[in-house]
Amino acid sequence: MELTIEDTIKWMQLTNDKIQKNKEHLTALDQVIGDSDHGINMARGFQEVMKKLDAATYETVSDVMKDVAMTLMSKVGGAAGPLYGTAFLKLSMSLKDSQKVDESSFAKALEEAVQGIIMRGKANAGEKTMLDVWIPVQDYFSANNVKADELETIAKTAMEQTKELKATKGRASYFKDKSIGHIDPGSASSYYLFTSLAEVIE
Amino acid sequence: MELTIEDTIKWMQLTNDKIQKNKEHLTALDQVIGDSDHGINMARGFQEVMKKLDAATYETVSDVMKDVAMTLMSKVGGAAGPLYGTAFLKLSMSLKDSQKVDESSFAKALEEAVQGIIMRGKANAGEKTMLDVWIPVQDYFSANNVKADELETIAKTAMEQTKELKATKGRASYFKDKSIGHIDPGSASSYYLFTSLAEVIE
Amino acid sequence: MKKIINDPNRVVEDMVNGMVQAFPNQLKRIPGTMVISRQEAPVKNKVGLVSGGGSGHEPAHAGYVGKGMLDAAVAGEVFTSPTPDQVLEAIKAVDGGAGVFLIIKNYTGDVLNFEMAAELAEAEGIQVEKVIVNDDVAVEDSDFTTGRRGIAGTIFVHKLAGAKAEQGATLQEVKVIADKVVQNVRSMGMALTPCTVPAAGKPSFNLEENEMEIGIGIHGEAGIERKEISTADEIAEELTMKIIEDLPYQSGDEVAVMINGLGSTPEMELYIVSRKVQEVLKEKGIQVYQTFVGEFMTSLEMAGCSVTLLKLDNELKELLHAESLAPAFRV
Amino acid sequence: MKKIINDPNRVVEDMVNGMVQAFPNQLKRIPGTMVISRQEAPVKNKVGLVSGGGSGHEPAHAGYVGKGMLDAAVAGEVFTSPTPDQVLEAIKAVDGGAGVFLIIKNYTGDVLNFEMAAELAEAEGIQVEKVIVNDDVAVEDSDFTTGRRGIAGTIFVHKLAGAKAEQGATLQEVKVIADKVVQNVRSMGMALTPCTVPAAGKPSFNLEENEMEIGIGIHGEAGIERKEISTADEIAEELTMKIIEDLPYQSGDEVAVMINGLGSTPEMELYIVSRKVQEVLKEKGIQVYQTFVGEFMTSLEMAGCSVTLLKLDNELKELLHAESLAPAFRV
Ligand SMILES: Nc1ncnc2c1ncn2[C@@H]1O[C@H](COP(=O)(O)OP(=O)(O)O)[C@@H](O)[C@H]1O
Ligand SMILES: Nc1ncnc2c1ncn2[C@@H]1O[C@H](COP(=O)(O)OP(=O)(O)O)[C@@H](O)[C@H]1O
Ligand SMILES: [Mg+2]
Ligand SMILES: [Mg+2]
Ligand SMILES: [Mg+2]
Ligand SMILES: [Mg+2]
Repeated sequence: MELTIEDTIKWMQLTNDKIQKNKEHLTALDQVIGDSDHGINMARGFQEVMKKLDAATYETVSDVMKDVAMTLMSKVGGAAGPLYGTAFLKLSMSLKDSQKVDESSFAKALEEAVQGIIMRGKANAGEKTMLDVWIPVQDYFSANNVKADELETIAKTAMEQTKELKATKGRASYFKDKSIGHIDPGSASSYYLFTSLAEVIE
Repeated sequence: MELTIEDTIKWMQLTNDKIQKNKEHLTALDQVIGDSDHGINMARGFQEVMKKLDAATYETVSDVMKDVAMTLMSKVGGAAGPLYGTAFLKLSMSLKDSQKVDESSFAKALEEAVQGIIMRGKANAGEKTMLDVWIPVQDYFSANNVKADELETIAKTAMEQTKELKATKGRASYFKDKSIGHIDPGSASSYYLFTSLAEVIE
Repeated sequence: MKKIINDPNRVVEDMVNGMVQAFPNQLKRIPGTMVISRQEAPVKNKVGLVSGGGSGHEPAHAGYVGKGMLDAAVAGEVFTSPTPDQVLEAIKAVDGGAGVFLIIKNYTGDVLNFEMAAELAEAEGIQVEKVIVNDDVAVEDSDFTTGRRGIAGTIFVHKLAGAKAEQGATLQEVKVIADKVVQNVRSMGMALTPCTVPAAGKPSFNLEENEMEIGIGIHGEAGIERKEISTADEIAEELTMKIIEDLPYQSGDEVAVMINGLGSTPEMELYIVSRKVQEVLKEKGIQVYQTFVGEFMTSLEMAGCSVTLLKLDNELKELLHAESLAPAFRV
Repeated sequence: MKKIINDPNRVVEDMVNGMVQAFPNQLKRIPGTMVISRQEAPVKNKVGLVSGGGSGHEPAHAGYVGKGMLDAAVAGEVFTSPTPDQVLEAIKAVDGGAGVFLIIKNYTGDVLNFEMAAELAEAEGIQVEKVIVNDDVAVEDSDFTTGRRGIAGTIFVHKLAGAKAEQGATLQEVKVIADKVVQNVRSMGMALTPCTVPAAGKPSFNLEENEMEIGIGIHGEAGIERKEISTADEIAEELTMKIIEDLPYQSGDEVAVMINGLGSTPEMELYIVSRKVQEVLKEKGIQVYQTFVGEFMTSLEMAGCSVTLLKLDNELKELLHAESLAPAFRV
């Protein structure tokens, strides 16, 4: 894979499309084990991301990602906002000044993004958070030649497997055992992010 | 007709029975053009009346009626309380010291009771209030040899005819034209009072 | 019916106890009655202020008992005016020798019961005066009808007449202020949902999922119009305009504004309404002197709100500012 | 969904405008932000107090902005923590040179966003300290979980830390008081009905007609138990006992009590609950120093209530009594 500035913008575009289309689905997931706002939050945030990207011109992939980071940080709110914001900030920092990103740099950047989420949110794998999608995706990037269809499958499976988990971090943790059996909303939005990435690198 | 102390107590007894039995019906009538409390108010009041009468012994019909008046006055509340209270107070005053009441004294007393309700509530015939039962009943007492079945019919017809009226006094008046088509709750409770009287004099 | 209660027939008893126990230094219950009075009642040589009515409108009226407002409040059963003997007890409890002033909302039941109590008190040698509050512009004002209902504007009567009495005014002087407030206060409400009298167990009326009722009374009595829910701005404008049209205003006139929640409307929505009310007043050149937003005169758990405007002059402004220690209205 | 609003996506904007317009002498909006601050902010040499969180909990938090309590409140979207840039604006707006103190309810979102704002502020040379309020005993307290939620007890933190700051205390001294309040305050809530986030349009959860949920969070997060509605007395006893058991009490200990309505519970019912809470405390030999009954930390139009106990010593008592001019908490 390779990620140009246009690819990155396209990635955000596709992510936004999916999030807007599935806004109510994400909110419905958050209704069951949260507070009914994840779709609203993500839709608001990514809409602003697209506004921002549409209005600017970029010289580097990292600048695109920095704007994504800052916009998500200041428009999403809730738990998801600072976590997605941190992730994109780490991507941007790791890829600093690159105009084109190759697979290994991206894998490295993704690792730092995951570390950022962990550092910020103090959760880890298996706690039924977005990390349960981010970590498997990152593992896949570190260990393999990335293929679009495999990436899509891994992200999707990871999201679906959050169903089986019991939440111990975030708002869903208050539901204890009752959180089992439902997909984690943040994992669902993360799936939209990575399936969009798969489409871009296809 | 003739009304002894026992008759009077029996009258209240029968009235109480009917009001307790139809408590929800009276409240339902008041739900449509009022504030959903007439059955509750009357049931509370007449239950207290019976407690009072059961615990006392009486030398005169007027003393029974005075206790009924004072109890209704202090236990019913709302618009109905002072109006029923006033009516019974007037009955009691008009029949002062009688141990046995004949028809013409009762007719006279009833006239004063109606005047009392009018004076207190400032309503008159045709305004869709309890007066629309009290006045026809009183007219019947003034003009006729009272027969139980006729009394019952007159009270019932009067109550039913309040359906056609538009309320211009009391809480139902806020419903203006929408008050038409529904029986006035206070007329319904007054019907229970007079149909019980009919049973007593039968 | 979903309610946090013990027994539908004991709600008023439990509530009255709860209130006096919550504010033991300020409030007391007159034993054997449903009357809540100030702890220090009767206040010698001060006109005593008594209000009350059916329960279910909390904090009205016991929440307004305290220095600077009422001396006592009488709690009837839910939506049912208290009886004359109860009102009489309140009058006796607050009579400090300067007479007692009754603040009555204009409902047949309240008027009848309070008037009978006044007669009984006068028979016992207590001087009594009264005002009948009829601020609800949703109802036609006519001598041939029951007239307008008393709703949230009543709180301003409590406040200003209470402040006047606290200054040591005579019974007549208190009445002059109360009358002046009544002449200058207008309100109108609207509802989205009904409420349920505990002992009745069923909602007092029905509104469709897309319906609201404009001009509704605080016991769910019919309003002006039942129609499709509109925006907060449209609602605020409709209520405010109806009030303004009822009492002539000149540009520059000053008002106190009360945005009152009827029970289950989130404060968020009250502020959204308040925003538009201020805008409408500004357009009309009416100056807002002070705004009150919250639950002042409720209707159990009804969803909805009312808007109240009180036209002010310097005398009323000063009384509005005076100290009040009533639990529900601290100034 | 029946709400008095203009646009589900504009409720916070409209509300924030409505609030500052309602109290123009006391509150102002920091332009371009969702921050409401005191009119006189920043107060020179006073520690600035900032709180906030998702909207939908009104009067929390902007209702507590005023002399003696907060200097600013940040309003997030409904049930959504505000973003770091917004919190940063609040911090900057209230920094009078003595540092800024953040009062954060313990939710992942609030903690993350406020902490990031604190980092940004420190990078700009502003001294920042914070307290994380976690008074909800319905949630297990463990380092391996998100920990307990912050609910109505937060208001006592606003009040007492606010009073301390008003006295001219240093940032550290304010923190000591806030920590002390957090150590001594416990709450628990219950609900009868869900609430609806305006932009979601659907209730956030379901409860059967005969069901209640004990221990529920103020965003509708799961509680301890879902069961058949019991009496007010049983509910009051269950909530109070759970709180008392969590923090050891000795006979004679004094507490402040807060009976908080979640949105659509009539005040009548809150007093019925309060009555029993007082009874339980009396039985346990715990003295009630002061009681607060009303809506302090709501959850849109959820029906239900919470009970909060704050164990007091002389220092906390004095701070509880100190003047407050915040619109929703006047002392
Ligand atoms: N500590 C955490 N670490 C990583 N992700 C988290 C954490 N807490 C919550 N999340 C993610 O955030 C999502 C919830 O986001 P959102 O609903 O927008 O925020 P909130 O819970 O504040 O309402 C969860 O589904 C979960 O994936
Ligand atoms: N002015 C009046 N004169 C005579 N009867 C009246 C008057 N106003 C109301 N009523 C009667 O009182 C009844 C209502 O009683 P109730 O529901 O107990 O009191 P409230 O209207 O105060 O809730 C009405 O149905 C009507 O018959
Ligand atoms: Mg959420
Ligand atoms: Mg009635
Ligand atoms: Mg009534
Ligand atoms: Mg949220």
